[in-house]
Amino acid sequence: MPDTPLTGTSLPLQDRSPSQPVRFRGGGFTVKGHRWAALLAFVVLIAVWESTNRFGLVSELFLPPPSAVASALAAMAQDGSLWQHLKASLMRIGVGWVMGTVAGMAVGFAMGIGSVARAVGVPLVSAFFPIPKIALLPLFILWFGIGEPSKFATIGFGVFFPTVIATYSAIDSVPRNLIRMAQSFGLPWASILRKIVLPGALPGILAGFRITASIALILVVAAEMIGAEYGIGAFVLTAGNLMLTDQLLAGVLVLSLLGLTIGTVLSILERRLLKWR
Amino acid sequence: MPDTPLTGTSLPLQDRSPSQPVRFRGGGFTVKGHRWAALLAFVVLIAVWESTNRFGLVSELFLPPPSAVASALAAMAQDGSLWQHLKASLMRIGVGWVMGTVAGMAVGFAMGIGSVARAVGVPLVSAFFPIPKIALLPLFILWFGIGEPSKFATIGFGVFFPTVIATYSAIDSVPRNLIRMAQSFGLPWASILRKIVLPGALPGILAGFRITASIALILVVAAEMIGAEYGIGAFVLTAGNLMLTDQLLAGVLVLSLLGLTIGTVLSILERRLLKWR
Amino acid sequence: EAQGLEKTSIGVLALASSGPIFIAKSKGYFEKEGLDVDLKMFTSAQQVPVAVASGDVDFGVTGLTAGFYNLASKGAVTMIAAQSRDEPGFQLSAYVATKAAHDAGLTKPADLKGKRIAITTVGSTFHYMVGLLGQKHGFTVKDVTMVAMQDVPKMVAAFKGGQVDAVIAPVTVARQLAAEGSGTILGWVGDETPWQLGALFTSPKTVAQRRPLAEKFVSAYLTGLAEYHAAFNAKDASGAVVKGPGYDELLAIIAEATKQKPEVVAAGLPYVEPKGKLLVDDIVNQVKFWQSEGQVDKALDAKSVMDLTFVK
Amino acid sequence: MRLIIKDLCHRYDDLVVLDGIDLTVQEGEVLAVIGPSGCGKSTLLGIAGGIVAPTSGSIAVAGAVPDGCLNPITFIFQDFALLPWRSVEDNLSLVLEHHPLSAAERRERIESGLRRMGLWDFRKALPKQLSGGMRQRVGIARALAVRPAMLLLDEPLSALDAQTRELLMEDFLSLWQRERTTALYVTHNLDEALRLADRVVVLSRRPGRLREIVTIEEPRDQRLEPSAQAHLAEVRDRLWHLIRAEAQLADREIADA
Amino acid sequence: MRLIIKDLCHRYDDLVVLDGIDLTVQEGEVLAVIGPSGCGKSTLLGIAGGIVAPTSGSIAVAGAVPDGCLNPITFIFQDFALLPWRSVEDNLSLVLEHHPLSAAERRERIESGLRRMGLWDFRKALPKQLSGGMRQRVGIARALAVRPAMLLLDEPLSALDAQTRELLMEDFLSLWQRERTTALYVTHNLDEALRLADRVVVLSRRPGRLREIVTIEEPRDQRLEPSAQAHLAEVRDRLWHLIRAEAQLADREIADA
Ligand SMILES: Nc1ncnc2c1ncn2[C@@H]1O[C@H](COP(=O)(O)OP(=O)(O)OP(=O)(O)O)[C@@H](O)[C@H]1O
Ligand SMILES: Nc1ncnc2c1ncn2[C@@H]1O[C@H](COP(=O)(O)OP(=O)(O)OP(=O)(O)O)[C@@H](O)[C@H]1O
Ligand SMILES: [Mg+2]
Ligand SMILES: [Mg+2]
Repeated sequence: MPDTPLTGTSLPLQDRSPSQPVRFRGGGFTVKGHRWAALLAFVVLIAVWESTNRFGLVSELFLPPPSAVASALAAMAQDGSLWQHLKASLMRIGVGWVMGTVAGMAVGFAMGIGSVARAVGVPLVSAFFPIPKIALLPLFILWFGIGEPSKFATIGFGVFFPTVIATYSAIDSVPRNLIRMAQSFGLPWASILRKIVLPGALPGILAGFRITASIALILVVAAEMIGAEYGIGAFVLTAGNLMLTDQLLAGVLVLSLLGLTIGTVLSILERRLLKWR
Repeated sequence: MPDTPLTGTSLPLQDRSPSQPVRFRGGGFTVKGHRWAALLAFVVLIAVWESTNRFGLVSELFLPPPSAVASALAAMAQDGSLWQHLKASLMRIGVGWVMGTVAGMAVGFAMGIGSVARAVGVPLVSAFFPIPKIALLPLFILWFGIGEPSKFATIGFGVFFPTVIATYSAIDSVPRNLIRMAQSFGLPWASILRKIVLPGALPGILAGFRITASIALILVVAAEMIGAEYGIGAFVLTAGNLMLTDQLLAGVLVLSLLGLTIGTVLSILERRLLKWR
Repeated sequence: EAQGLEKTSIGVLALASSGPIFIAKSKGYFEKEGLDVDLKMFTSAQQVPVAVASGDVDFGVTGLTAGFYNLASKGAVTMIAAQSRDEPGFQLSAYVATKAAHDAGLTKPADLKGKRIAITTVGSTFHYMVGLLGQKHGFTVKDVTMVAMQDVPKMVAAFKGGQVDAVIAPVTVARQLAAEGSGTILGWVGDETPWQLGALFTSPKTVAQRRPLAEKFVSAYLTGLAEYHAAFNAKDASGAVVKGPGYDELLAIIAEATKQKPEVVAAGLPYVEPKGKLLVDDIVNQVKFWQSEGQVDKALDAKSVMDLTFVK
Repeated sequence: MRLIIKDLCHRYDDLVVLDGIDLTVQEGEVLAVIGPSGCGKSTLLGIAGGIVAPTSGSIAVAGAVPDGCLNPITFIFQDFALLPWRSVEDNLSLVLEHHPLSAAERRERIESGLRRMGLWDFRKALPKQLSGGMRQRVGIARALAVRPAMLLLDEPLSALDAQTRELLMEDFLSLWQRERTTALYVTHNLDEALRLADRVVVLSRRPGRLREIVTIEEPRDQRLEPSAQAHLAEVRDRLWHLIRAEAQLADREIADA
Repeated sequence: MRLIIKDLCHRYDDLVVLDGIDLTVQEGEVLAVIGPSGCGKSTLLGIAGGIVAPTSGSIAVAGAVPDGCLNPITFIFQDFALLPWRSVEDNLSLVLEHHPLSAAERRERIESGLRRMGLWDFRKALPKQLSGGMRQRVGIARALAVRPAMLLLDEPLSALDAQTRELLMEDFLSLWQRERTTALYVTHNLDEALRLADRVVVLSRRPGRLREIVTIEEPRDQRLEPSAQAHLAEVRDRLWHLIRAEAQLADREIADA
């Protein structure tokens, strides 16, 4: 048997055959790209979905076909209500997120640097973090009324705690050797903070942004349960109340696209700011 | 000037003074533990909160004092309704979480190993992930009815996508050198999967559990918006509807404690399973 | 115990308006028809037709919302008998103005034009009541600002916080607001704009495939309805509502079913038409209204949401 | 066992890494491969071990394998490649479990491997509890547990500190004194090659080509004697001159440019 | 500049790391410190640089500093400690920015530092775009930019591959030939110490105590000549015997036990 490969166990290796090729045993366990698979998957998904409706397998009410969702979306775009809703929601997400993020980063920085702030903050944050913000809506109405402030508060509170955690963990992950280096060259405390700690914590803080952005998106729906006339969340809630499932899915589609857009923007930001990685 | 420290710049170093001590310039930027600060913080927080009420600075409706919250909780514990609510919610969280996790890990493993599954899965997951599950409640009711199944579905769907992402990222992070090592010793494919990939992905998967557990906790409130008689979420929603803010906060406290408990259990699990780290 | 009985279920709200169902169940009228009826309690009118559409329950009885008509337009539900109505002399829902708005000149329902009014949700019965008021006094819902608060307690919170000028509130809430002095009752919807508030409905599939069941169900329902009407809707010569036969017994049944005190129940017993006949013209008006609001498909034929063959 | 490499070329996509390598590792010989960073040394070893499929050329083995050999061609890795979640003995067990061995025989192989490397007392320890040198000793014990016919060593000492490296070199010397396992030993370190190898192969910068093969005549166990130093210093000088310029260029290369 | 260490002791909590160190680094001298892992070499250097506060004992300097010296005692680190988000020139700029220098003077210092290490063409590159050797050259250029009176080097070569280490040793040799900056050089590597140092200090295992101080007589630039080899091999042998047993013990220590 001149062609038997060698790296097995039960081979007649003692037979002194002059030479046997080394058997290949590597490969696999790497993920290669499939450029068109994703597109194909979407096309197939949408085609199947559409046809289940066309052939009457599923009622329109239970799962409106993509064509119905698309036309609901087109109608929204045409009469301008889409932009009105989007504008209202983006404003709430924007203001709420910025408020929660600024406050969260301030507290997170304090906890990242100060021992006392850390000791006090960690247990408080871990106690408040797991509270579903939706449960607090009635209190937010009491505290902030039914106007925009309570909506900002809902989103802001939701964003605040994860930002705190992301910020102080990010500061913890700044390599201590860089700080020692700066000290050994006599850099003053404020310079170390500005030139070493802040940029070193940036990757972790940006990763936190990714999480808080998706939290803000989730909470805008909850926030718009409170007397909102416009807003994608309000639109989706109304569609749900009215059992207009095609509009509901159109609204959900907008939310999904909004999420993807925010994710993409953050990716671009990360690539820009963290190109040193 | 015999005592001037040395490591500055503007020092009269040329003066040949026989010997100057080296100035200390390290320290700081480490976080030391403060054993009692946390406890103290809680005590102060509760005392301040209680006294604002006692001195009539804030109305009981707006922010019930801790004593009122405690007595509301005690009342719940006494009449047994606390356990009823907890049982109902824990069952929903448990079943929904397990369903979402099992399905998510299966899909995540497929995506972690298979190139095609990855190419198809990633865009689908990123499209579905940012959709707030609360917006889909009306559809879940249509699809799964108003009983427990729609509640399991709400939690399960919420848990599914993050689990998928955590699982395939965890598999990506299994060091390739270990897989190469196993191949070089002729381990069969299934053994590599079981003995290298699975344990190597465990830390990432457990970290994912931490996220999905808190998502499940948040979604139980949303799920119990669908006609639930018992459950902590239902209790909180009812209290909110009736503007019984002391009961509301008692429910929120239970949710917070539940979150802390789940977090602690996961920490113990991590320490057990990942003591090799 | 209920051997040989045909099982069926109905979704109801724990409100006095579901009284005829509670009576029929409690007094065994369903069993007499050979039915074992399971009552499923819901917390919002919104969910009941959805539960019928999803097959969770066979029948439903609640107020009519835009969501109901959307389900009807997809062929998921159809009305088969009337439930309660807003009717002159029966105080179900009130127009309540805040103290500040009242002081500023909001004194009668017609003045609500141009004001901020809290409602539960878009497409709710409160939304239609605002529309009806406008139809009567020559304005449209565009002339008022409706603030959707999801549920009645949050409506009240917005009202007390002075963030709206008025609410349309259920009787108990309205009375309480008035008693506290935080609001003034401007009038009652029943007096101002009578309309068909609620209906008994099922899915067209049940009608088509289990018609005998539906007929037996309606028959028992109508028995309860008639008893309810006799006990609670009787009027004396002057037009005032008086206690009819079996008043106390039936009130106790409803109080038990709704888990409320009898006094509270007694304060908000709505009017029902004893034969279960729907106000067809009002249903048509509702559909037209929702269509004009853009909340129900324009193609829906108002007549198609009712099946008038069960109630003669 | 001999290893015969014939006209070997390898590309990663468009990057030519190895070009026309012809090389035979003789039975019982320790062949060191040195060359500048990125010249394809690890790739060559991967191909020899059947882990990387060459673009063209052939790689074959010939000759006897030891009794009870389970994995004729066996790697020892620079980064040790231990499973961090398995104890020392279970890391050895890993490479035996999929072979039809009796439990007793498996235990016996693990024990003898660990004892030989002085690790028996540490058999229950996790890798994180060991120093770098100990970890590499586990890597060596694991390789010995399968009774290899040929060892492929990819810079086995370069992750270690200099003193530990010195100690492990002594271990390798005694290993090759006891059983003359054929070995292909990749390193950056001239001193290592001069201490351990029978022949030293010098590769050029990428694409790696054979530049020179230097035979070291001194017996391995006499190379630390002062008497051998002058000659070895000359060989070292010659090798360093061969690779100095290339190492300099390799070091100046910007990774991303 | 001289560095005078007197009766130095250091503890981390209950762990005694350094015990009774008395040592003077003479003006212009390169003093190598060798010792087994964990014996407190890095701690000693940290104390000398004012980064670690000693438990007891004194540490002082005396003597002249060069013109324009901004940071008399300056570190060169094993892990280079470059800011990954700053380009090469900005990494040098970092250590000058907080000093009252004119922009032109700062530029001049950066340029001369980079040119001296052959890095001028790479001034815009980010650390990740450089090889390990290049990164350590940036570390050296940064140290030189502040015109130090004394260099503290903590295993500056041990993160590099052997060939790059060889090249950087040549850089250090030419540095010390040009300007005789006093240096305290911590290493594991006997060969490095024998190539670069004027004296070699041997520390015992933890708690680190002075075991021996060996003076190397050969001039630095003649140590590679074959004629010097036999003598250096003897010194090497002596040093290795001093630390072999301790290195072995240090290597066998279980980190967590
Ligand atoms: N899987 C791969 N895909 C693409 N390029 C690779 C791959 N592996 C290695 N290379 C490239 O091939 C070249 C040779 O790599 P190899 O690891 O064989 O070099 P080496 O001689 O071992 O280098 P070093 O001395 O740094 O270990 C390098 O330029 C490397 O970047
Ligand atoms: N900040 C610290 N806190 C507590 N213990 C420390 C700290 N830094 C170092 N040690 C311990 O002190 C001892 C000496 O550490 P040091 O880093 O000075 O040794 P070293 O001689 O540089 O070792 P190596 O050769 O491994 O670099 C070690 O046992 C180490 O674990
Ligand atoms: Mg390599
Ligand atoms: Mg050290």
